[in-house]
Parts: sequence; C-alpha cells; structure tokens
Amino acid sequence: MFENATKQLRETVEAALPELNTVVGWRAGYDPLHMTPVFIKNAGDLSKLEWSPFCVQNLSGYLVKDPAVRAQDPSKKIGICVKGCDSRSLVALIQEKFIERNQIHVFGIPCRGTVDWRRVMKLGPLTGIQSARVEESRLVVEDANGGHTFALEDVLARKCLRCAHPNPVIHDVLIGEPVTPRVAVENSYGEVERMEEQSLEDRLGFWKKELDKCLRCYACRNACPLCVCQDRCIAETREPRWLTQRVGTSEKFLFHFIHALHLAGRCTECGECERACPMEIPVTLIKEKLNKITLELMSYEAGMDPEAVPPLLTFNPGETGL
Amino acid sequence: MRIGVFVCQCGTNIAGTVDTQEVARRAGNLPDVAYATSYMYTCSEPGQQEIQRAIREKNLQGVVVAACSPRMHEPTFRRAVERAGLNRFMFEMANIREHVSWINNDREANTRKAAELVEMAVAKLRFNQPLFSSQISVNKRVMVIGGGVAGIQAALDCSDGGLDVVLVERKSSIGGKMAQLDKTFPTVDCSSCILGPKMVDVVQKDNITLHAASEVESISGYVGNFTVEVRKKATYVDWTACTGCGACIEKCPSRKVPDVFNENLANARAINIPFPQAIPKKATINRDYCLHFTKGKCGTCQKVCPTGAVNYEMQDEIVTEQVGAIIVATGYDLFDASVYGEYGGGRYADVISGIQYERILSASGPFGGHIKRPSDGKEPKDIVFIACVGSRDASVGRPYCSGVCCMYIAKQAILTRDHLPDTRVWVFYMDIRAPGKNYDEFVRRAQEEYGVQYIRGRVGKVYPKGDRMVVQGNDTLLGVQVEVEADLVVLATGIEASAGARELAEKLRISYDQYGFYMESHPKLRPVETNTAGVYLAGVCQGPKDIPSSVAMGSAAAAKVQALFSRDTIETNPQVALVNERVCISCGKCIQVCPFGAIQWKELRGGIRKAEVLPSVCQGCGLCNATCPPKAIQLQHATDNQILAEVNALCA
Amino acid sequence: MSGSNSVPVTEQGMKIVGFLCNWCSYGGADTAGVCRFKQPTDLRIIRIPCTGRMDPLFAAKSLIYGADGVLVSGCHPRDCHYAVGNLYARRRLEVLKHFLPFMGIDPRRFHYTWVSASEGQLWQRVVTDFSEQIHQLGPNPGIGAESEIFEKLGN
Amino acid sequence: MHAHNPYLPELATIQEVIQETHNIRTLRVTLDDAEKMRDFTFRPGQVGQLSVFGVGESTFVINSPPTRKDYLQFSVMRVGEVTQRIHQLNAGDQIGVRAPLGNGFRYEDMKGKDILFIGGGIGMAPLRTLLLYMIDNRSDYGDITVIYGARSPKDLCYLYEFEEWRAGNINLVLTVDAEFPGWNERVGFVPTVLKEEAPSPKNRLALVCGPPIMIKFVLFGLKELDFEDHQILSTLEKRMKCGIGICGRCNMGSKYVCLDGPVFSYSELREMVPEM
Amino acid sequence: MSGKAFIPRDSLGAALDRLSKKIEVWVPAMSEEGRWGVEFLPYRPGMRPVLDRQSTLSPKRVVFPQMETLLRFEYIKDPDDPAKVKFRLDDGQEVKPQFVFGARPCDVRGFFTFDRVFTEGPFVDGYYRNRRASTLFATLVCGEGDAACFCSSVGSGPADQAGSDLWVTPVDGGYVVEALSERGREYVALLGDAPSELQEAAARKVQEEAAQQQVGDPDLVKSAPSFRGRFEDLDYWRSMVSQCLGCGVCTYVCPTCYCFTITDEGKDLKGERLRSWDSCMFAQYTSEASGHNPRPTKLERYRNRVGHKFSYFPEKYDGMIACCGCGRCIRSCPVSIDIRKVVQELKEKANACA
Repeated sequence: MFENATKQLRETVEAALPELNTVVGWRAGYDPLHMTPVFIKNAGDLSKLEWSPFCVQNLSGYLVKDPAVRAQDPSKKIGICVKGCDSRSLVALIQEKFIERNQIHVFGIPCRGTVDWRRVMKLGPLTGIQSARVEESRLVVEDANGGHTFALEDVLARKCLRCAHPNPVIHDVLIGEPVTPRVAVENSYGEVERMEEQSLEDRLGFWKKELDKCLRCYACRNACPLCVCQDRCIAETREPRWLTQRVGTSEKFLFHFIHALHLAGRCTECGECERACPMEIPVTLIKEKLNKITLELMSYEAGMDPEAVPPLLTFNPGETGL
Repeated sequence: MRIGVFVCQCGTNIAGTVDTQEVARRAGNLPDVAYATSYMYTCSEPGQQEIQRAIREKNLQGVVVAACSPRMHEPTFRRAVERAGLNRFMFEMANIREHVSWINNDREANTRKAAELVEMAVAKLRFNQPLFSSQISVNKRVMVIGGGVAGIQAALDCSDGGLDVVLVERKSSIGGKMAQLDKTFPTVDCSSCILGPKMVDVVQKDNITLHAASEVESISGYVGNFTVEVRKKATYVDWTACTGCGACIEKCPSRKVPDVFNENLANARAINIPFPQAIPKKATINRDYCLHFTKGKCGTCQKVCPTGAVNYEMQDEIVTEQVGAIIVATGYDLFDASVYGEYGGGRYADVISGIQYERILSASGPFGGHIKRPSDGKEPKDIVFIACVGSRDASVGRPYCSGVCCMYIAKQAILTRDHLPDTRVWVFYMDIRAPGKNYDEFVRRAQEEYGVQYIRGRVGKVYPKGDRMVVQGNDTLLGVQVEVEADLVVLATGIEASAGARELAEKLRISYDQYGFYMESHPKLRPVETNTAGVYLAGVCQGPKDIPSSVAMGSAAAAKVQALFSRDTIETNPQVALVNERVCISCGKCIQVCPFGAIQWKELRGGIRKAEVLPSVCQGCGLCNATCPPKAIQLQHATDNQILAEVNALCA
Repeated sequence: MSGSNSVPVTEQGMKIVGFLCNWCSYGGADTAGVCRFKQPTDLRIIRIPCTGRMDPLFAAKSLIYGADGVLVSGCHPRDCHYAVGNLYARRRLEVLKHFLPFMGIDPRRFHYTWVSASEGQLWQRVVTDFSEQIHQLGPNPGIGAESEIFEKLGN
Repeated sequence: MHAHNPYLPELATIQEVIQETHNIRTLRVTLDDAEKMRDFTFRPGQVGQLSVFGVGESTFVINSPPTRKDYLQFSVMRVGEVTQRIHQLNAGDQIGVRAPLGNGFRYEDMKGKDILFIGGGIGMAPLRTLLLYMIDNRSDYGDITVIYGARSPKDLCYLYEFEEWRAGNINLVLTVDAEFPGWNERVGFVPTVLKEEAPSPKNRLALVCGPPIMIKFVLFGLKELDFEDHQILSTLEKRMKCGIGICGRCNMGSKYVCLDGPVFSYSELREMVPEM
Repeated sequence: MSGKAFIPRDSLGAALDRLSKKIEVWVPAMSEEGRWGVEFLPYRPGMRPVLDRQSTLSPKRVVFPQMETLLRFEYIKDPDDPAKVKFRLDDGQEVKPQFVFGARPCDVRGFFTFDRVFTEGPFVDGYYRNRRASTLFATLVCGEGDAACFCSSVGSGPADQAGSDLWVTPVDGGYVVEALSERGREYVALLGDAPSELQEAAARKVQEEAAQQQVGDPDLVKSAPSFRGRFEDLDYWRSMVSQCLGCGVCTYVCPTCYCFTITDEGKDLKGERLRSWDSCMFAQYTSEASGHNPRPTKLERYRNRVGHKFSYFPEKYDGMIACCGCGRCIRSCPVSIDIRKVVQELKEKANACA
C-alpha cells in the first residue's frame, strides 16, 4: 500500500523541484527495516525517495543544525518531508525564528505510525531479512526462513501508539488523505499517568535503573530537532561546568534534567531522543511529563501555533494558579 | 589563588554564639586559603588595616570576610581591598551575623553553619574575576516628559543649571492640572498667578525646547545616550505662523465642542486655544468637530487667519531628540465618579466633580467665577461635598488615599462661603488627612471660621427630589442617619494614574505598581530615581501628592540630573551580563526576555548575528543568563560557575 | 560537606540550600536577623541578584547531588526590583515543582516563595516551616553517585 | 606502576614567576626530586604537560635550553581554564610536570648551518630554547638571525634578554605592528620585515613559530626567497590530553603532534593531511 | 585435562555460578526485560545470558571502562601555615581477574586495535595493559550475522579464534567449550564435563560451517587506500555524511574506538584525575582553548573517523585496520549511516574521477 504513497510523493516532489534547492526526505537504508535520510538535489535522485512506515527519522533538525541545509540560490526554497509529529518541530523552529516559513516548502504526509525495528527484532527471531512491508494493520517480513507476520500494534513505535497529531500541522502540500488521530492530546499521557500512580520510591528506582544505562553518547540530544545548542551544549562545556566526566548516576540524572528542562514548553514529542538511544531508555517519557505540566498549568501545547510564545519565555502577571 | 579569610567577631554579636576561632581554623583547611584569622571588629579602621596588611604580606589574591550582611558592609570591604591593590570584585562576604549568630543560640550548629558559609564564599571566590568599569560619555541634554507644575519646575531648574532641556507635553498647552485650579490650599492664592510666570519662563528660556501637542513615540539607548522619537501631532495650524490672536476662534462656525479645559461645563470651538494664559498660545483644530474635516465644506478659519497659519493638510511629524537623561512628570487623571452609581455622578447635572467645581469657582471659568449650578444656572443655597470618591476604597480598586481631596474640599468650602456667605456647606468625610504645613489649621478654619458642617460618615445614596438633590448618609459620630437636601453635590474625586502611563512605562522600561503609578528605586532613599538608570520621576506620576511636593520632586529630579551631568562620563557597573560570542547560538531568547532592552543583535561577517549586551543599560538581573540555553550569556560576578561553586561546596 | 566533618548528617542537621534574591528576600532574611527572630540552622543561603537569575537547574542540581531541601525566595510578584524577573521565575519554578516527583524526587524538598525585605517575621516562618518539613522527610536518599557497573571495575 | 607510568606527573616547585606581558607569564620550576632534576635531559622544542591538580593539564614547550639546567622554564599565555589557574600560582607553589614529551628540534643536524628564527608573539617560546642552546654552542653555527615580532612592544616576551641575545652575536630584528612611543626598532608585520631582511636561503634553516596567519604569510615569503620545503621547520599546536600518542585527538592523519611533533619540516607538513 | 567441556543448555547458569565464585564473570544480558538490547553485565546467579544476538555494547568497557582513575591527588596543608601546601599523588590501580563469557570474534578482535596503541609504545598505558592481561575471553562461534555485520571484510570471520582464550560452540542441547590458551585451559573443567565425541563432531561441523561463511564484502579493505585521494573532496563527504547527527553512538558502541579524555575532579583538598571515553565525533574533542577547532564540523570529524580506521591506522600499524566489522556503528546509528558504503564508495568515486 505504500508503493502508491511513494509514487505520489515522488511525483509531488518532482513537480515542486524546479522551485527548490534541496528536498530532505528518506531513502532505503542498510536493510528493509531501516530508512536513512536523503537530500534530493535533482530529478535524477528522485527514484531514491521513499515513504513507508520505516521512515522514522524526523528531518526538521537538518534545517537548523550545523552545517544546516540551506538554499545556495536564495530565490529557491528547501523542501522537507514531514509526518505529523515532525511538522510540529518545524512549527517550533519557526516560532523560535530558526527557520523562516517562507523559505521552506513542506511536503506533509499524514501518518498511521512508524515501525520500531527493535520491537520487530524482539518479536522475531529474524535472520537475513529480505523484505518488509506494511499491509493494512500487519507488518510482513520475509527473511531467510520465510515470511513472518506481525500485528502493526505490536511493532509501532511507542510515540505512535499515543499519537494525537498524525496529520502535519503545517504543509504546503499534503500527500495522501488526513488520518484520524488515535487520541486527543489530553488523553495521550497514559504512560505518564501510569508513572504518576507509582510511589515516589518506585519512580526513583525506575529512573535510576534506566538512566544508569545512559552512555552520554548524546544521541538523544543530537537527534532532537530542538536541541539547538549542538556543540555548545552545557553537558560538555567546562565554562560553565554543569557536569563532570564522571560516570555516575547523578551525572546522568542531571544531564537528562538539563535536556528535559531546556525542552520544557518546547518539546513536540517527536520521540527522536528515545528512538536514537542505543540503550533504549524511554527518555521521551521525561519530556512527555513536562509537556503534560505545561498543558495543565499554562494550557500550552508546543509546535501547534507558529505565532505563539513558548510559555517559559513569557509570563502572565495575573496568574495566581501558580 | 591565595585567599585570605577574615572571620569577624563583631564584638560579641557573632562571637557570642559562633566560635570564630574555629571557623577561621576550618577555613585554613580550604583549598587556596593561604591565611585565615578571626578579628574583633573587622569593619573598624584597624580591622580594615589588618586586611590590607595581610593582602600585602601574604600576597593575597582574594579576600573573604565572614561578618555581617553584605548589604551592610560589602562596599566598605570592597574599598578596603581596593586600597591594598586588589580588584574590588576579588572579594566575597559570608553573612554569619544576620543569617547565623543572631538567629540561633546553638553554638555548635552556628559554628558549623558559619564554616560552611565561609566554604561557599571561598568556593565562589575561586571563580571570581577582576571586573572593571568602563566609561560612557554623557549627552548633557535632558528631556522632561509632561508639562504640569512638576515638569515645569524640573525643566526650569535644569535650564537654570545651564542644561539644554526638551519639554514634551501631550496637550496643546503646558500647565497641567494646576492650570485648571482656581486657588491653591492652604494659602488660597491664585493658582494661575503663581503658575503663569513659570509657564512664561519656559518659553522665554533659550535652552528649553518645548514640544506641545506631542507624545513620546519610542525610546532607545541608555543612560547618557537616549534617543527619543517624539510625535508632534498635527494641529492643522502652523504654530510658527500663529500669533494666538483668536480671530479664527471667533469666526469658527462649529460651536458645540466640549470645552475640555473647563471640564465640559461650557462649549468651545473646533479651532481653539484652551485658555487665555496657554503656553504656547497657539490655536489647534479639533478634527472631530471641525466642519472641514467632518463635512468637508468649511474653510473659514483658513480664510480669516491673518498669517495664513491654518493648514488642513498637516500631518503628524516625528522629531528625534538625543538626550542623556529623562525626567518623567506625566501627572495623573481623576477618578471617574460615575463608577459610584449611587452618587449619580455623570447622571445628574448637579452632581459634579471637584475639578468641575474648581472651574466654576475660577474667574476665567465657564461662569466667570460666579457660583451657579450647571442644571439651571441658579445660585446654590446648599452644597454637599462627598470625600473619598475613588480613594481609600478597595471595592473600586483604589485602596490608597489621594492625599489632596480633604484639602481641596476645605479650600472649595471656604471659597464657597467667601463667594456666597449665605450658602450652607456640608462635607461627608471618612477621616481628615491634613498632615502638611498649616494644613490642619486650614481645615479647622473651614470648620470653625467658615462654619462648614463636617459629617463623619459615608454617603449611601444621592437622588433628586424636585430640582434639588437629597444626600443620604450616616453620621458615624452621632450614629444616626442623615439626609441633606442640596442644590449642588460635589464629589471629591481621587487621583488615579494617567491613562497611557503603562504604555509609556513600557517604552521607558521602568516599572509601575498595580495602580499604574511609576515605581521609584527605593521608597525611602531613592524616591526620584527609577530602576532604569538615567530616568527620574517627578510629581504625581509616582503617586498622589500635592503641589508643593510635586514641585519639590521636580526640583529633586532636576538636581539628580545635574549630579549625573556633573561628569563628562559615567562609570558603568561591571556586574552586567556578558556574551561569549563563540558560544552564542543566536537564538535571541535573551533579547526576548530582557526587561531593559539591554541586549541587541550584533551583526558579524557572513550574515551571522550574535547577542550583545549594552553594559550601560544592563541592570544585572541575570534573567538572560537563566534563559540562555548554552549559557553563552553570563552575568558577571554571578556566573553559572560561581553559583555552581557555592552549590558544589554544599552538595557534592 | 565532606572531608572535614565526619559526624553523620542527621546529627549535623539538614542541608538546605537557599537561593535568595538580593533585593527582597535576602533583605528579609537580614531583617529577621536584625530582629533576632530565631530560626533553625539548616539553611545555607546563596545570594542571587533576582529570582529571574534562578535557573531551575540550580535547584535540580542541588537535589540530585544530595541537598535535603532547596528553598527559593524572591520579591513578591509585581515588586521585582527588575520588574518582571520573578514572574518568569514563577513559571519556571512551578514547572520544576511539578516535574521533580516524576523523576522520583520528593517535591516537598523544594519550595519557592516570596518574601519582601520588610517581612522578617514571614521569613522566620518560611524558614522554620520548611526546615521542619525537611526534618520530617529526613535526609535526601539522593540518586547515588556511581553506577553499579563502574563500581565493579574497582574504581 | 610508579616507575613507568607516563600519566604520573613529577612534582615540581615554582622558583620564579615572570610577568612577560599582560597575558603571558613565565614560570621557572625545578623538579622536587633533586636526582631527577639533575638527570633531566631533553631536546629544544620538546614540551611538557603542566598539571594544576583539580583543574587539569596543559601543554607548554620547555623554553629553557638543555644547556641551562638551574630550572625548567615555561611561558604560559592565559587562554583557558588551566592557564588561568597557572597564572594564579606563585613562587613556592607546587605544580605537576610531565616532560619531556614530543620530538624537539634535531639540533645535531643543524651544525654548521646559518639559522633564521622567525617568531611571533608567544611563538617565540619554542624558538628561545633552541636560540639559547645555540648561543651556548655559538661556534657550531653560522649566521643566526632572529626576526621577532609582536603586536606592540608591550606584547614582546623576554625583553630582559635581548641584550644577552645580541651579545651572543645574534642578528636580532625586532618589530611591532604599529608605531609606538619610545619604540626605536622596526615597525611592520613579520612577513614584511622578512622580505626586507631577505636572508639568503643558502645553507640556511628557517625555524618559524607564531600565530597561524603569520606562519601562512611567512611561508609565502620564504618560498619567494627560494627556501625549500625541507629547509623550513615549524612547530604545531593542537589540543592535547595524554601527550603520549594514545588518546587520539592531536592527530593529523597518522601523525600525532604530541608524539611525532610538535616540530615538523614544511616538507613533512605537506605530506600530512591538511587539517590545521 | 582434555581442554574441552560440554555445558548442557539448561546447566549454563550452574556453570557460570561455579565460574563466578572463582573469578569476576561478565556475560551478555538483557539490560531490561522486554527490550531488545543486550549489554555485558557483571554476572550474578540467576542472570540469564543472551547468546542469540550480538550485544548492543561490546565488552570494551570490561577492559577499558568508560571512566577510570589515573591518579588521586591530595593537598597537604601545613597545620601552622595554610599558605604552605604540598601535594600527595597516588596512581595505584587495583585490577581483579575477569572472565568474559559469550563474546564474539569481532568483540575480541576489537582489542587488537587497543593493544597496538596502548601497549606497544613508545609509551605503555599500564592501566589498560593490566586489565587486558587479567581478562579472559570465552568466545562464541558466531552464527547470527545480520545485514550490518561485515567481519569477513576486515580479515576476520564468524569462526575467527584470534584473541580468545576459550572457544564456545553452540550445538544442539548445549555448548562445547574448548581451550585456546593456557590460561583458558584452567577454567574448562569448571565449566563442565568433557564432551562426547558426538558433541565434538557437532561442534566441528558448526565451526566449519561458520568458517565457510563470508560475512560482508571482501572488497572493503581494498577501498581504503583511496582515502587520501578523496580527503579534500568535500562534496563526497557531504554526500556521504550529511545525515550524520554528530552524536557519539558509533564510537561508544565500537569495540575498537579507544579515544579518551582526561579531566580532574576535586572537592575540598582531594581529587582524582580521570580518564573517560571521548568521541572523535564530538566538537569538544579537538576544540582548542582559543576557540579554534581543526575539525569544526561533523564532516571533518566523520572523515577523520573513517580515515583513522581505514587509512591512518593501517599506515601506522603495518596495514592493520582499526575496525572489527561488528556492524554496531551501523545498527545503532539513529540515521543508519553505513560506514561500509562510505569506505566502498571512496574507491568507486575515486575510480569514477580517474
């Protein structure tokens, strides 16, 4: 079912390509379960472009992170393919003036969910994967031992199972029909709520165990489209020196506090931090909690309105609820 | 670094409950501490000399004094270490008196706490850097915003001191509220007689530039170097040509224009000079009523003007003024009495406000100084004054006392009895506030000499009965209900912040209180300064006050400006934010949050821009520092590393 | 405090870090001192120019590294020496307060409040109440300095 | 492990601190272990890692010559955290030293040759070592010309030694970027002064050290004067940690500046990957 | 002692229990139930080793921990004069014997890169050398290669015994263990009884099959010499690594990446000098105090990483490649960058240009 979508994406991009300098999209990766970002510069590259539930990466970061994708020809725009969640990162970046809306051309793709390859492998076992495709609500993988079928619900990424915004919030062109959201935002924090029901000690134990695995490889940070400090991140600097090189749980806690609090009121829950983590630490959950807080305290949802001011960069003198 | 620690005994103030010897001993065990001692009175002259001797003999590079609050003696010790050759920022204080010895008697716990506070101070000091002030040049022109009596006084004082002054007035004439007054308390001298000469002085001074009918559009820059854009509103009369002859006014066919100066008790013309003593005495067209503008068919004034000054095509003009300091004297507005529906203000013609009565009393007022009531022009036989209308009443959001009403009621009552000795006067009041020189005597005169009836109590209701008004209230002293029939009711409306005060405050980046009055730097010790360097306050814009206080404040603000301008340069406070351009990610969040507009973009080569702090504007709050994600902007002397050092000294 | 002191924490009192703005609350604490209003001895005050300077991470760092409590105090809203610093701080600190328990840190160990320079008595109450609360909670169990794997390697 | 642990610094004591310029200080240190101090041998151009315990280590060239063994000298420019702390140290304070590290100049091969030193700013430090060594063995070398430049006279190091250098039969050419009251030497950028001096490349080695921009133009100048690549030597600077060719960061291709350098000939540099 | 043992599958736990009483044992185990990833963890009774897939993290940290203390320092103050301070340094290291059970040939091969750098001079890193010398490897004959594996491309293979002390061959019903070194031999008997001939034969068959396997394109190594020619071809590097996020996953999971940093941590009068993993993919790694960075962006950094592994290292160490073909960098990369492709296309592009 995604052959058609890919075809439509290629055609749409092709039509817009003369006006664009580069289009950031996805192409096949090293095996059928993996896609990798691709930067389409001319029509000859179009055949690489793909769309499928394996297109997991949020590409918006490439527009702002050094060396950022920029139009060499100022009269042209940068094209970018986004899923619903990805588009919210774009909105946040526009809001913070890292991107100008009129300098990008957004190919929006309504999305029914992306596949978490680790969940597939866990259900496996799979060896020598030859093909993988999503058919309706099933994932079909062929490997050396033949075909395997998985229920899509069992292999979707965690963030997709609680997706409230499957349709791009901003787009210049929409590829495919809008999708009905799985849940409303208010109801998308089930996992956070389950954590909240635990005792303080259990939560501490949970995070100590999880965060202790952190390698501080900074994949979560670098994969985050809104972690705009990049090489200047205070997790690594000595001026100022927030963290040491100690491999201690406290250090890891503080690193994730820094990461999360810098995203408070900004995170769009694209889940890239969690997906990038080689140790499978549920780091997006931390930001989900912060988003739940800003939603409850300030009725703010990040990445929805390009004109809005992130809640921690402003104040309301009269607010007494706080 | 070689650090010296001096633990003050403060006589027994500290040593009484803290083992200062032990604190000093433990300090000696801290890294970089090369000298530690305890001293009887460190702030005394010999104490300071001891510090200076140690700096020289022990070759100290930083000093910690553990003593009283830094809010008390930090400047003292900074000067002391500076005299011994250290930079004054290579100094830290640990507060072991107010925060330790005075709040608990447990000697052991206190000693431990003091030692830890010293450890924190030492830890911070290890990250201190010498900081240096820089000099910025001062443009010795001053702008006064508001041409009421406070602004006029400030302008004249500055002018007398030889400064160039730019006076900006929103209305077409200066004079402010005082110009509308008939007489002033407690001397009962003629308001325009004492104010008029000052107004005339303003135009006669060569070094005062007056922009009337003008408003401040925008303000940028910082102390010593402000750039102010002033919007000169279109008056449709070329004031350089207008002689103020009044020919146009006489001939203007639009005659039903509310006379604002007379508080709408009379009519004016669409082209008008607000009052005979107006400065500048120039005509202004009111577009809302001028037939040329409303109907597009009159041109009388243009025809009759002997100097051809009328120009219907006139546009607003923006004038840019460069000044080094700004005095804000924007005055006040009066409370809208109609908020109290039960008093009937605004509903009944014979229920009027104090300022309206002031115009009625005035010889140049709508009735030529004859006391008549607005409804039918009859002389009132009974007049009731109601005090505290929009003052001392939290239910209308005005819990404060307006300070002048008791006095102007007394004045108006006295004047009433002077004009109409047979007229009876009642005053409903809550308390009499008359704390000024000769004020209480004045109120007593009203009561005792002039027979004014003071009734202590709130008025519940005012309603018409025939052609008179009935005032129903309590006499709380007698504990009885009172009803007074009156021909005229005067509501002593209180003072409120000027409309537009908040908007101007945002432009000036000064703060205001919940009522919109501007905030002074310190309510006792810095009453005319604001927290924005180079911006001063005068008059009622800061809070209710009477004429002498306003005038005094105008002079005080002028004196502050003179002091500021007495030097060619200003020394900046080095405890400001500083951007490390290599780390700045150009996100602009610091610019977004800075309450003072002290951060701006700096364009570098290649279209790159970085945040840049204007050290003379920065007030050192550190909000930018807390906001900056990569911590590229650091508040000097309270950097992340310095605060972290203190935190780490405690928890790590 | 490590090194010089070897008495167990409980006997030494609690480690409470205070972040006080220079203009209001530090002054308030001074006023309380001048008035000799008796207070517990657990609090160690760090003077900051304004609560606007207060990066919530300072509080987070303190608690993660074993502070038993963190108390932030500034000027009352609308009374900020810098006009609005505390209004930003209010949002940031409130978010932190809600966030801490999610990570397993007791939110009762963190408190922020507003005390003016004249409110010595209020300050006394704030310090007394908060210190009492921390004593009731006992020492902060903390996060633990080293990971298990690291310990295995014999460092 | 003590005996051979290359990460373990020797403790040394600062004997003297000289404030050279507003941001450069020279430390003269002696190793606390008298025997090690006596046996300490090194080559001009070799470096040492100075430790401020609790802050870290940083690399500096040993700029006293092996012929003068009363102390080891390091000139330290204040640029980062470690150098900031080193600047706070005083005579009598202890410091850690790991030295000698790196390759140094092959002065044996320079015997009988004319030498041209070209130094800019703090870049004079590594050259000073070799210069003093040559002064101490003056008869082994031919003409020695030193072109030393700085932004202003206040930025020149070793002012107090210039007389000694000149007395050692050194042709010392001093220059500053712009006119300065009381300055009687040359004015102009180092590459310009080089052009004016125009030393002959015949049987001569040029040793260049200074800021990258100066090196770049000096190289052009030397090529114009027909110096060949192998006649030009320079020292490289990279961020270093271990100083012993293990931690990985100071590589240019397969060469490690800490181990294979810091001294490289221009012909060697051209062979290396261009990653300055 | 036959030097061989058979561990029945259901007795693996018991065998490891016996082993762990004598020596610290590390096994690949699930860090969290229900997840995919596996890492080497200190064995505790009851722990279930996961031997059916490659570990996310290689056993690198067993020998080269993410952080270790190089030395401890202390400021000794003169009690009579706080200005007088002396230092005390201590570089003592305590190393316990360790046994890694369930490594794979690629994991073990990774240490060969370390050995060249850390132990072959001119300076010898005693911390590494001591730990290396006291660590044994019981290595699995590898049968579960996936699309990211390429051990054959770097001269190794699923049955590469180099560097292992014991050889563990999974057969029906259990594991045949065989000593490859003298120190390995000491532990064989502890693990189980001698295998039957049938079991030995089965093991031989598995080993032979594994040895036949070609995992990855053998041309990879031959592409490496083209590196220098492509060094300044920035378009090439851009086209290959524009999608790189600049994180350090690839280097942290890599069994051969050995780069580290040294930092001092102190409190009061005591402190430590620490050595901890660093990554050439981080900007701070080469960033100088002046702010200058010779490798300012991910392009230069990724290029250096490829160069180091496939060009600089072989140039310095007799043609040896600093890559063990484990494929972890590909598998863990959040954007699935494939280093094989980057290296292979060096040559293709170079040829195309020539």
